[in-house]
Order: sequence, then C-alpha cells, then structure tokens
Amino acid sequence: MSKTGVFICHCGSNIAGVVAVEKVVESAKTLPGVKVAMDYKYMCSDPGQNLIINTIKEQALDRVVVGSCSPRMHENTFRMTIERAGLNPYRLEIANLREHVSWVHSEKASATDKAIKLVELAVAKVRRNEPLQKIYAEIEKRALVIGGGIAGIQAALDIAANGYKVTLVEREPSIGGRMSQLDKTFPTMDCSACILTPKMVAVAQNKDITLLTYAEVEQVHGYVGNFEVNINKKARFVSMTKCIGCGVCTEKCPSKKRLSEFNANIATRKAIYTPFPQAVPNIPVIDKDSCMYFATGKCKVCEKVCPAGAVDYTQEDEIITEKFGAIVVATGYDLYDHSSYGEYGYGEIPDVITGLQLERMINSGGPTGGHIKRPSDGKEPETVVFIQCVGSRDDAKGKPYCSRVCCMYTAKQALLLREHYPNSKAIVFYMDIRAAGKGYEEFIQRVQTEYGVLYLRGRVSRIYEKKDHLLVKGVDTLSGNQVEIKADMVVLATGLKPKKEAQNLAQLLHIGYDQNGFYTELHPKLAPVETQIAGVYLAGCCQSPKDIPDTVAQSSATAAKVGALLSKERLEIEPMISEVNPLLCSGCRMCYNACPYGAIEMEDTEIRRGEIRCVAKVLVSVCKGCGVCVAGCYCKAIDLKGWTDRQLMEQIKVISYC
Amino acid sequence: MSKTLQETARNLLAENKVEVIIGYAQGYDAFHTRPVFISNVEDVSKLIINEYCTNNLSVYLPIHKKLKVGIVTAKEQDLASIHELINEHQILEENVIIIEAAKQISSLSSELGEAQRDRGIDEEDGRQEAWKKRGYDMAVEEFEKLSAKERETFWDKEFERCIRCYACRQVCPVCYCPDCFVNRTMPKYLNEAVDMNKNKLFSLVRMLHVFGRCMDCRACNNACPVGIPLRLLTKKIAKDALELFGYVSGQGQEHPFSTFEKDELLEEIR
Amino acid sequence: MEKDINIIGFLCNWCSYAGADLTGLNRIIYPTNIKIVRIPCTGRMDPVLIMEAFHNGADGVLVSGCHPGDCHYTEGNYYWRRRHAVLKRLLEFLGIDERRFQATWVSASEGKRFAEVVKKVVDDVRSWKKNE
Amino acid sequence: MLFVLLLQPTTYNLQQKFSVNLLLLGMSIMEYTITTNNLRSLINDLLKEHIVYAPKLVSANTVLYKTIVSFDEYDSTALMTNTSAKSMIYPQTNRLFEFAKTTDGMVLKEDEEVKKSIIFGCRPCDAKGFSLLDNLFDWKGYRDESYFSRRDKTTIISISCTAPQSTCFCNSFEDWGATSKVGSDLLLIPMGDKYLVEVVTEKGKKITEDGKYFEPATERDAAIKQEIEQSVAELMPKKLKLGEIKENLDTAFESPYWDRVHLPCLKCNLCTFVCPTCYCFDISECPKGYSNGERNRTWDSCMSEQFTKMAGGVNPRSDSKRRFRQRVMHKFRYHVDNFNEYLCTGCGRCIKYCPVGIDIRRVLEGAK
Repeated sequence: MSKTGVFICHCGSNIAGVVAVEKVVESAKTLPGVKVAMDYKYMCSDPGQNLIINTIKEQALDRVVVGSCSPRMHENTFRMTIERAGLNPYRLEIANLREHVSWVHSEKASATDKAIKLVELAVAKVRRNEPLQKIYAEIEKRALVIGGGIAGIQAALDIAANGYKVTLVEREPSIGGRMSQLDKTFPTMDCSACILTPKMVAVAQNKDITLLTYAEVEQVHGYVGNFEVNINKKARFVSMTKCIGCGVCTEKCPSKKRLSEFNANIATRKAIYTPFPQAVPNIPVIDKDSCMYFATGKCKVCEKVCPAGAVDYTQEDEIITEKFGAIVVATGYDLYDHSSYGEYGYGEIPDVITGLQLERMINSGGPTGGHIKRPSDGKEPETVVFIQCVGSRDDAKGKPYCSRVCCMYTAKQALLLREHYPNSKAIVFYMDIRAAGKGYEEFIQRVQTEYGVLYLRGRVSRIYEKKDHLLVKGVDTLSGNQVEIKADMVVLATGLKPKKEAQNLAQLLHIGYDQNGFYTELHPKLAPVETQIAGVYLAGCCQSPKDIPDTVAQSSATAAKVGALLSKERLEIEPMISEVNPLLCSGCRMCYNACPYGAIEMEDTEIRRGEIRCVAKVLVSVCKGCGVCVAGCYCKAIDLKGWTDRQLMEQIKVISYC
Repeated sequence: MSKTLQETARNLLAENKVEVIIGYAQGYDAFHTRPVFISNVEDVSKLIINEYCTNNLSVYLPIHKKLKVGIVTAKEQDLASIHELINEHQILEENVIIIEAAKQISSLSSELGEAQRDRGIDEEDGRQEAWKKRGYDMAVEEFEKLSAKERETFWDKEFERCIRCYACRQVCPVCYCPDCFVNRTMPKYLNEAVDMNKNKLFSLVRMLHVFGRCMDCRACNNACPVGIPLRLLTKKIAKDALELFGYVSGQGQEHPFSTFEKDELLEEIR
Repeated sequence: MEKDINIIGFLCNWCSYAGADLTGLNRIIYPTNIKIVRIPCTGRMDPVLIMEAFHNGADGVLVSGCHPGDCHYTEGNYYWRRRHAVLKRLLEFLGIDERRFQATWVSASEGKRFAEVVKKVVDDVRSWKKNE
Repeated sequence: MLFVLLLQPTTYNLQQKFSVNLLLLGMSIMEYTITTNNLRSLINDLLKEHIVYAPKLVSANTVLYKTIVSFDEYDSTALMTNTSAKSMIYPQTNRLFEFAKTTDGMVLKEDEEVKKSIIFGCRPCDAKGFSLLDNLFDWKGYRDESYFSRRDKTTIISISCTAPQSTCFCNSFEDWGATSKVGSDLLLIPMGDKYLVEVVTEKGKKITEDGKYFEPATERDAAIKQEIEQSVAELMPKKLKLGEIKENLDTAFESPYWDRVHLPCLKCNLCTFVCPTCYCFDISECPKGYSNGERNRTWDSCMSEQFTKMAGGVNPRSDSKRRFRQRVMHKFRYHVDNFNEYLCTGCGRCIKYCPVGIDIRRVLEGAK
C-alpha cells in the first residue's frame, strides 16, 4: 500500500474562506493509501514547504498530494519540494482547490464536497504515479542560423563570440538582407552600408562561422540538441574557390534584361551577377533562368572572359546534411505589394513607387547614382507625396497590424529628399505618427520643423495620372478640407509582411505562426525569442515587424539563449512522454503515421527470446508527450508516462462513483 | 468450379510456390463449409468452393505470417481484408498468393438471401419474419431515425445475451492485436463479470478499433452464437467513415485517425 | 435525496484547463457538478476512457481542448476532432443521449466561456436525466 | 412405505441418492400424460411460486433459456437453444458475496436466498449436463455450496426431442435414448397433442402430486413411447466408438496429429461457453469504489490464452495447439479417468456454432 501524505493549503482565506478545510483533511485521512493528512495556512511558503518535507521524512511518505491552487501555478514548486525531501518529483499530484473550487463555487457545503472529491481524485491518481526519471540527451554544440540579414548576422556573430560553431544559411547570393538595400538609417542617419558592411565582413572572416550563401534549408529532422538539417546549396555555376571577384564576367555578360531584385526592380542586372558591390561573398552567380547559355546552349561569354576559369556550367545543386544543437530562424520580411490598392493605381502608375525603390534611387551606389528620377521620364521630381500605412493597419487588406517602421522611414526619406533637393516639396499623408523609439519623436519633429516637411493627417482617396504630373486627392482630417496636390511622384510606405515561404519553413520546423503569418514566440512576454519547439529560436522581422535596433537586440538575446542551451553538458528532457511495450505492439503503425513530431520509429525488436517483430519505438528526445499515439493504439501497447490510462482510469472511477 | 480450384491448389503445392493452402472444405452438412489447411497434394480434393463459403480466411494470415500461403477468397471483402493486412504491415505481400474465387461465388449466391447464406439454410423455419420485425435487416439510415431511447432499448436487449465468448473478435481479420485491451489488468478496462453494459462497452470499443479497417466481411456477425446483429454496427462505421472522411476501407487510403484536414468538421465541435 | 448529476470534464492542460483557471481568477460561479480531469492534450483522449466514464456511472462527459490551430502540440486537437466525430455518432447510434457527451473548444483566455460551457452541459445533462 | 420416511431428508445428498436409487432399483417409474392445454395451465400455476426458465425466441435464429412470465412465451419449435441450460444453475457471472469495509472491519454479505425455480423445456442432453456438473461440484468430499444452492431449488422438466439435427451425437453415449432421463426431474415425451410424463425424482414427483392436470399413462402410451424411441434412433447419425477413442487419446498426447488439427481453431471461447458441461471458472473481485465490492465466479475457458497465463507472464499452454488438445483431452480422457464418464452430452452446439466449423466428432475419430 502506498503511503500518501495529503497537504491542504488554506491559501489564506482564498480556499479556507469557502472550503471547510478541516473536513477535507478528515475525509482525506480515510482514503486508502493515505497515511497522513494535514492543512496549513500557506503551503507554498517556506514554512509550508518545510512542513511537507519534514512530514515526508518523519512518516516515510512515498507520495504527496497537495490541495492548493492550480497545478499550473505551483506544480513545479511542490515537485522541487518533495524532491528535496528525497522523493521522486513525479510522485506528486495537485488537487486544484482554488481556481476550480473556492473561486468558482460560492455555496460552502457543495464546494467542500467537491474539494473532498478532488482530493480523492488526486489521491487516486498519485497512487498510480510511477517515479519518472529525467531523460538526458547529448547536445550537438553547433548552431544553424537561417537568414543572413542583419538579424542572422548579429545572431551568428554573437553565438560565435560565445565560442560555438555557427552555420549561416542565406538564400540570396550574398548576405546583408534588407539592411544592405537601405541608404541611411533613422534617426541617426548613419549610412546603412557603412555600419553593416563591417559586420558582413566579420562574418566572412570568423573562423567559427560557416557561410552558406545561395542555399536553402530543405528538411529538418530531430529535436533540440540534435537537429539534422538538409541544406540545398544551389548551383552557383561559379567556383567559390577559383573566383577572384574581379567582376569581368558581369561586365561582359550580354544578358541584361532581368530586373534587379536588389534594386527593388528599378534597374536591371545581368544573368551573371553579384547583387551589390559590397556582397559577401563577392562571388557572382549565374541566374539560370536568364542566362542565354542555359536557354539556347550558346554564349559562354563569361566562361571565356573569366581569368580564373571559375565558371562551371556543370555545377549541380548539392544537398549537405549537418547536425545542429540549436536553430535560429531569422528569415526577415517581404514588403507589401501595393497593387491591391486601387486608389493608388493598382501598382500601374509608373511614378507611384515604394519606399524601398526610393531608397535605392537615393543611395549613391544605386542605379541612379543617388539621384531621384521619375521612372516615367527620368526627371527630378519637385513635389513628392508620401503615403503611410500602405498594407499596414488596414483590415480591408487583411493587414491589421502596424508595421512599426514606416512612419520613421517615411520621415527619413522625406528628410533625404529635402536634403538632396532643397527646392523640393515633401508632403506626408499619415494616420498616426508612431515614433516610440529612442530619439524617434525628436527626429520626426526635426523633419517637420527643420526640413519643412508637410504632414497631413488623412488618407489619400485617389491618385490620378495627368499629362506630366500626378493629381493626389485626399482629405486633411485636421482641417476637414479636401486636398488636391499636384505631385511629381508618390512614394508609398508599404508595410512589412512575412516572407512568402515562411509557412513552409514553419512546417519544416514544426513552429507556429499567427494569423498574419509571423512566427509565434513561446510566450509574448516571458519567452519572446523561444518557440514552442525547444531549440528553435526567432530573431528579427520573421517574428514581428521591428526596426534595426530591436532586431539586433533580439538577435543578441537569441544568441544568449542559444549559448545557454549549447553550454549545457547534456540536455534534460521532461520524462512525461510516450513509451511502448514491445510485447503488446502489433506493429500496425497507427502511432507512426499519426505522431505530429515523427517521434516514433519502427524497429525490429526481439520481444521474446527468439521472436523478432517490427514494433514501434519512441524517440525519447523527440517525443513531446501529446499522447496522440496513445489514443490511436488499439493494442494499448503505448502509454503516456505521467498520464497513463491507469492513472486516468482511477480518476474516472472516483468521479463516476460519486 | 471446385475442380478448377483444386487444380490451381495442386499446382501451387507441387511447384512449391506455397507451403500451405488455406481454403474451404465440406462442413458438417451440405450447407456448411469449414476452413481447411492443405499442405499435401493428396489432400487438395478436400477443397471446395460454393455459396456457403462464408468465412473470411484472411484471419489466418497474420497467425501464419512466416509461411508462404495460398489463400482462397470467396468474397470481395476477403480480398480487401488481405490488402488491409498488408497495408497494416501484418503480412508480407510476397508471402501470400491469392486464389480468387469471389467472382464465381457472387454469381451463384444472388439466389440466396445474404442472411440465409451466412447462417446456413437448415434453420429456415419461418423466422425470417421475426428477423425483419426486429430490425435485423434494417438499414443504418432507418435505424438512425429511431429515437435515442428506442435505440438504447434495442441494443440493451441485444447485448444482454452476449456471452463474451469473443468469437466476433477472434474471427475478425483486423483484430490481430497480440493482447486485446479486454485482457489488460493494469488498468482493467473490463471486469470479468459479464453484464450488458460491459458487453456493450466491449463491442463499442471493438467497433472504434476496427473503424476504417473493417471490410464489412460479416465474419463477426456470422460467428456470434446468440445472433447479435453486429453487422448493423459495421455498416454504421463504414457509413460514417465515408460520410465524414470520404474514406473507404481497404482502398489503401490513409487511415482517418492517423491524419486530418485543418478545415474539416468545422461544425462538429465549437 | 436523489443523487445529483455527475459530470467528468477532460480538459487539456494548455488551453481549457488554463481557461478554467481563468474562470477562477475572474471569480465566475458555475455548478459544482463537474469534476475536472487534466489531460495533456485532447489528442490523448482515447475513446475508451469516455466509454469507461459512462460505464462507471458518469452522467455526462465534457471534453474541451484548444481551438483548432491553437494546439500546444500543433495537431493534437485535429486528431481528437476526428475521433470525436466518430465516437459521437457511434454513441448516438447505440442510444447514448447526445446531451451526455459533449465536446468544445475553450482557450486559455476564455474564462467566462468556460463557465458558460459548464452551465450548459449541466443543464443539458439535467434535462436528460429528468426524462430518464 | 420406506421411502416416505426418507422423503424428509435435510440434506440434498440423501435426496439425490434416493432419487438415483429409485431408478437403479428398477422400480416402476410413475408415468402420466398431460395435454398441451393442461401443461399450459400447469406451467402458469407453477409461475406463481417459481421462477420459470424456458426456451424463448429472443431474436431471429436465437432461442435462449429466459425467465418467462407465461407459458405462451415458451418456444416449442426450436430443437435446441443457442446456449445450454448450464447458466440457469451455474451462471456465467456468479456473485459469491459482496464485501464492504466498515468501521467494524470487513463485512461480507452473501447473496440473498435463491428462489425456487424450474427449468422447463430442457432437452435431455442439457439435463444430462447437470448430472455431470453435480458429480463434479460434489467430488471427494468437497461440495460447492454456491452451485448446489441453486441446484437444490431447481426442478428440471425436460422435453424429449423427436427430430435430431445433423450436429447431434448424444447416441454415442451409453446412457443415451431419446427419452434419456439423466439429470431431469420430470421428462415429457411429446405425443401429438399430449405428453407422456415420466417422474424421475422426488422433485419431479412433487409437481405431479397435485394431480389435477395429469392422467395416468396407459399401455398404449407406453407403446407409442417405444415407437418414438425407435424412430429417433434411426434418425441419429452413426455412433462414435468412444471406447476406442479413449484408448487412442490415452497415448496421443505427443502425437503430431495435434499439430495439424488445431490449425483452423481461432481460440475463441465459444465452444466452451455454449457447452452444457464445460465448467472452468475464474474468480475475480469487482471493486465498487474504495470500500465496496463483490467477488464473482465467472466462466473461463481453456481456449483463452489468459486461462493458464501466470502473473509472471509464463504460460504453459501459450500456443493454440496445446489449448486445443487440452479441451479434447479433458472431455474425453482426463475426465473419464477421474469420473468414469465423458464430459460431453453430445448436444452438438460446439459443432453447430463453431465459427470455423470444427467438428469434435471428426477431431476425435482422427486422434491417434
């Protein structure tokens, strides 16, 4: 017979005010297997915990039931308590007498009856609680960072600084991400490239960082500490080792029709190209789709001109499989496509451009050499209208959230415009100004007062294409007047949205994403960089829109988490997971097919001497303990430790008999 | 017909393609057959095939999964059972040679009512009326129209006489678990004491376990010594599988319980 | 006195159990007839446990989990939704009154809703028991 | 008369022995006739003070012994019920006692007094089953009170059969006859619109004592009875040579025969549960809450894997062959060694209902 101790907490008057605690104690004493029952004012307090510890020792208890607040509150507290008394921490059950009794029932007699029943329930369950042992797994002391923008770069550098090996995977030919496309950064107006490039170079030079550009994650198996990842290194058709980065190939390439992604489609690029001059690695790739050789079999100009003989048309995609202990997801964002806005011309008016396009024009290294030119006629615009919240805070477009950076980048661009062209006029249509960062509000004020940018609170209802200008009709809600502005160019502050492949990656990693497609953190307040999949962390805009300082801060936080994980000698895994009894398993694979985590393996096992059968086996470190396999097992060969059928049946019987 | 079958069996055995043939032989009278295991060429003359071959022989395959077996199938459902067992990794496809007799049988048996054939016609004594009156040949749809109380009364009466001999389970090709849940003692799902509620629980759980795997071969229905209309239940689960998940067992679809769609059954639970 | 009705609530640890905790935090009163059994996930819910509950004399069974898409284990509740659909129909086919077996989704933030759900289930089971 | 004095015995044993003696002594058995209408009245009268079990059509093709509330519920057309009459006296679930933990310790509550009952319309093969069970449950000084508490209070009114089925093989046993009386208290032999009534035991006699429904049998009736016996005998299938079979079985334990013959058997418990003589049981506790419960004796079956499975997992009869052999050997060898009678009455239910058509006659004849 088990020796259970029952400890009922008054929780001040929270429980004792409604539940007749002494009656619960008396009734508990009569339950089979209960050796001692007592109550105390605050069981979770130090004296309360000591009472439990001392009673366990004095009475040689082997199981404990605590009648207190919700197990979600103090289960861990009391587990540690009984562990200190030398018991297995899993031989504890909590009867939820506060949230489920005293706080929701006012009638004292029936509340007490229910409390008695709940204690009986816990006693019945704890009788079948097996002592569970924590499971330990080895940790692969390497991290994978997916995404080579500023978030990924920062995370990779910080993890490496902690002394761990990092592999940084970037889909584009160069790392740098969105930040490399920007001209200046708000509110300090530092040159984006000037602060980013050193970091990019640092990545390339760091011996602990393996850089895989032009590569994508294809498959992820395994679990925290032991992820096995297949990475597809796309064929670059240029040898990484031979290429000297002279750029002759790009210069001579005859195919030049392709729009440059890096330049936000306002310019073209060659078929063999590096996205931008400061690219890391500075090695071009051949874009198979626009290359003449791959289309027609003729050309081979690049191969002919290459002084290093680095061009290799026979290169093929290469899948590399590596093991990692932790994964950082830093896949960044896409910009909202404004072609769904009829009032802004469905994206078909050439002189209505996006903020990023303006950013590329204004950049002195950009295709226009730092001059703002109207796409329609190449003229420098005089009056530029900026429209904020395009694809942000717009329920009608399915984008209810604020993209957080548009207010600031619009202000920055207006400032740059005014700086470049003192005669120009900048008019900003806004809904609200959100300038909640350090120095942000001051910046907005400066833009308005020092740079004379006109801010109109209101929406633009329509943009008309006139002969040589645009007619912007809108409303100034502060004055209540309809306004009509003759503008030379309109710049849309398009919002941020998750990468379109974000969902695929989420499914590969089994991480969640919200209704907007941003990855879900484990807890919005207390675990903002973790995901529900242990060992997978988030950094940057893939989690939610954020500016560069926040991104960098989050990346460093992520790196700290990764460091904390990788620095452990071995990994502790909750033991409340599934277990197969091979004797009972028929090998039908219901569990194998259903497991959401792929935690079941089919394995030939010698179940009795001389009898080998292919039966299910739980991969302890992969199993998360959801129990889908248990419900699906006809043979009842699989059970969930800590939630066994035996435990639940005891509880069912206790309730049903009342 | 039996002659052709015997010839096929003889060849398979003689050419060592199989170690044993599982087929049908004459039962205790002309209206009954019994499963038979033939491993000697001399014995193939025992094999017969006729409209009374109602057993689903695939139930023997998991038991003899290591042998090379030639198996006679008398019904489409028997054939489907074999495929299901292969899908569920209980038998190896290469170990089974199917001797299909289903088509010939179906042409013969149309003359007889299904129920009559299953039970043997020697008991034909005017009780078909009672059969009808009690709803034994009732379609699932009709039965569903009864009130909850009527349905409960019906099944209470039926399961009251169940003797828990587990013949229904033992003859079922997909009830191949090494140890049925009813045998489990920790916890004990079913007590040894036999009463209506427990009998019902057993059959209900068995139905859930064979959901999506039952080929509606009628083996359990025919095996019951006290005539519990288990067919009504197997038809019901087949109907639900089709209506809810567009699933037909034995077609190699993924089992409804090991997969899901995110945007299905939206009205089921709110 | 006649025995009052007796309902087992199987609540998933992550959403519905937390939701029921929130009901407590908000001090919303509901009937005492329900006793809650914590389960890790509705995906763990083996139909045999529900049948055992009825068999052992429970008047009603409520199973509640995370809303579709919110499952802590991503998919557990989708599996449950399928099993539930089949179990519910089979129980009804065998004449178990539909009011006795109910399932719902209650999130961790739906404390008020949990109290409403309990009240509804208790009322339903009571109305069934009356006509028994 | 002498037996009048002996009529008052207090223990069942004496009563039983006396009844048997009556037969063995060859004393003339009291014979009456009863018309169908009177039989109806008789049964309806008996219903007032007895629980009456009789074959009743419970569903298509299913006739079972059930308590009846009037004679009209009795189904006279069925040759045989699907399950044997065994469960009327030796129920599948037999509650031995209830227990409750109280402040005064454990309190046992035995079952309430068993009511007087009648099994009506029993076939001789089922009735004979009871005589086999009687010997078994009262063996070597051990008397099973639970069994006899019902047995003593049950009167068996059998009705002989006129048309055997192809599965019947009761004629293989020595004491066979269409009018075999073993185990019955009263035997009714149908003769058109009336029955010849043979009083077999004192319990049977008590029923006829009232007299108002019975008429003494005539010589003509006796002649008809003989005709019936003759015609039924002709309808019976060929007899099994049980002596020979027993001898074969005595040496057949290790025979390779069992390797083949068990193959179709799927190890359900059906044959043993429908059998009028299979008596193996299991004892289990059924708890109800923490402090109450009951102890039950339930049928068990040597066909089931659990039957011989031990707590540690060892199972001496783990495979199909051993269990199949056990059933055959027990009925036709071991039991004969112990009791000098076969544990079988030839009712043929195991043949008729076996889901895989195993015919025990064929199994026995092939055993070597």
